[in-house]
Amino acid sequence: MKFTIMINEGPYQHQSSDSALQFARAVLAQGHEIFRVFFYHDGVYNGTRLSVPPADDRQLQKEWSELAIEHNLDLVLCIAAAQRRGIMDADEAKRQGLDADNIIEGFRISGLGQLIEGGIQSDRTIVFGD
Amino acid sequence: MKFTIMINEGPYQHQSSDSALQFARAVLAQGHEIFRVFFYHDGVYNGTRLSVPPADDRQLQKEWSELAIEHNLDLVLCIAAAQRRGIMDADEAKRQGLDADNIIEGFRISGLGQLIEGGIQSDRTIVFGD
Amino acid sequence: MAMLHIVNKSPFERVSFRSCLNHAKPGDSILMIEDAAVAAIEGTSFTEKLKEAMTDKSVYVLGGDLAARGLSEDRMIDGIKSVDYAGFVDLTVENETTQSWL
Amino acid sequence: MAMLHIVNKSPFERVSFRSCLNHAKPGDSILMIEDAAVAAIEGTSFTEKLKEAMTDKSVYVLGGDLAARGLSEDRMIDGIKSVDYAGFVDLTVENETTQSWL
Amino acid sequence: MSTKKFMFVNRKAPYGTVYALESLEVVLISAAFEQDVSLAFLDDGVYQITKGQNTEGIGQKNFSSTYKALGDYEIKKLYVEKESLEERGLTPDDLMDLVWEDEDDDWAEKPSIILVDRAEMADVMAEQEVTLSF
Amino acid sequence: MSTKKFMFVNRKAPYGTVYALESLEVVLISAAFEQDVSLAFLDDGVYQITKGQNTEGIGQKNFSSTYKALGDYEIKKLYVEKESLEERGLTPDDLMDLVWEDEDDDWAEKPSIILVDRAEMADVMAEQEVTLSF
Repeated sequence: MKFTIMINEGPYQHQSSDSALQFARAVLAQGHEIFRVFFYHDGVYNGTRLSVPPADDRQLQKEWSELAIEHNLDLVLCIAAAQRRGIMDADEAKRQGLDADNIIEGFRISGLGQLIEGGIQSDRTIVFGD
Repeated sequence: MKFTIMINEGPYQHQSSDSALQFARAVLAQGHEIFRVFFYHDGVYNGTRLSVPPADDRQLQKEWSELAIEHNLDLVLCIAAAQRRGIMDADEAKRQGLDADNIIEGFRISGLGQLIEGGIQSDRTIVFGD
Repeated sequence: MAMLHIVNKSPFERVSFRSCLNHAKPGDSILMIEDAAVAAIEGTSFTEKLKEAMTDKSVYVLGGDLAARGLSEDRMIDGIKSVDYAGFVDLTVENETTQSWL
Repeated sequence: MAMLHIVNKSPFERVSFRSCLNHAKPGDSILMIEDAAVAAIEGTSFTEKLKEAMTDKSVYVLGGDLAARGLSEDRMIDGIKSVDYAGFVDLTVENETTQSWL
Repeated sequence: MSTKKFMFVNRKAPYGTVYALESLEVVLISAAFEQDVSLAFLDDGVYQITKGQNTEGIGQKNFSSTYKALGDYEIKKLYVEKESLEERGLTPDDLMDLVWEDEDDDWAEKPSIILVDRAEMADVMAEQEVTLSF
Repeated sequence: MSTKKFMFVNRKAPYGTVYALESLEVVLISAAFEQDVSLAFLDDGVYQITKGQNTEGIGQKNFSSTYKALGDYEIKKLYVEKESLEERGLTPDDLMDLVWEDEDDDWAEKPSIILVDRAEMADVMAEQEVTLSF
């Protein structure tokens, strides 16, 4: 079966990113397909590469990044939500005249249409949030 | 009177940063003093300079920054919370071996002791959160 | 010592407002901000609980938050006072301490 | 079409769980994850409401979330089934649709 | 592309959190995909469509007029729960006048708000294929 | 530095949100300032100090043992509300055994948890000078 997953909250503050990550791993472990993971609202904070949590804690942003690379997942950060919250890739930072970007490998920034398309193309759409 | 303000949530997702900003302006307008504004939990996201909201929306991070510069306010981002969430100043980014930083002018990163000190030194400590 | 209780969540959505009312003392003040402002109007399922609290506590609402949610001040429960941010600051000065019910 | 309702908030803190129960249909399934796991045990002020729902709906709890909050499975209300993340995925497959009550 | 029944569930008040605004942004985008779109307003979500919203005092953009544009995008099924209004001391008169124009009926303006009771809302929810909540 | 009465109010369950963990981090730091520190556990906050927490299934760090260290930092007033426990089907036996050592009484271990009813909790809250909530 084909899944799309939506995540509405950032890492740490709410459990939704943890839950979604565990859910995504279980989906893959059972041989299903993940069509897309769409990060909306504060969910876009999952895509920063500047996070350095304490050594004994999990690093959610990196875990998502590694999962994406390993399984060739499509992790999409909503562009409007990302712009409001200061999550930028190199192109977007340049276009906005900013002096830095902070996206982590394995994520891409795109529009809300990607969420709707995920809902259309997938057999199941599961939402994680606050 | 001397105030310390604590903010527990990031900009946009919750109203707490908006409310705290309006409250801080009113405190200053009435001739009181703001000893410190302490940003904790997701509140540290208020300190990014990479935010580019739509032109007709407010830019909370910049409004805090400008208020701090104009009134010489002490805006402190909790270091532990900032590290988890990827908010970095140049020194901290260098120390962590990161290739970018994203703090906006007018904020500084420091420890939780700054919050307790604020509570001790101020006549009133007001908390804004979810 | 009188305390200003700051509530920011709708009583229809979260338990924090009820918890505040269950712990505030006679003579305390309660300020409704953000989503809590919706509790200020007459005829809700929370009105009775709030009126009960008003017998020995003062209740305020941040007018800007009420208006943002499309609720006009003439619908407020009798006795609730609408304040602006300057009034909010005054309340924190008049009361010795504050507690935010997050 | 059977629906899987996913609830992630404590019924003692927010109204979302009650709202879910008020809208779920007979034959639907309800999965408690994150803070909602605390509703799974016997003897709470929410137990009766949940048991009522269980007369025509299936109720599940994510075992890891229950354990994290210090609650053991032998305290669960009779008839609630504990699942792991693989079981969570199965539930989303077995039910045609899902709704998250955020 | 195939057509699916999409429902956007709105249970939170506007301005206190961003969900109402960013949910509306998704709804607008969904129009371009020509899906069968419904919106549900229940619990505190009913405050999203009250009339007379005035955000001058809180420094946020008033986006309530955007709901009025939904009809132009062929989004014309806005289910509002009666019980949620009643608990909050509201009546349908407190809601904005949201309409769409029926091209098959000489562009007559028709109401987009469909008042339903809790059981009817449950029925509508049960019919959906993709349910997005915020 | 002067001494003030600080209260940390805990009303949220652990793990579902970060507030419990980050609140505990502030409490530990506050010890260094030699203030008069109290903690309040009410509503879902009582889940923060249940015994037997096991986070293996959720991938988060189990930080509940940190509460046991509070006594060593002279933080020994943990007020827990009876009504909050009862509504949740819990009893004091479900809570961790949190103690401090009284140096004036030959380092005898004494309980840090002070069980109070709602009215007593209100009294304790009313006495505070700085109340931090998360």
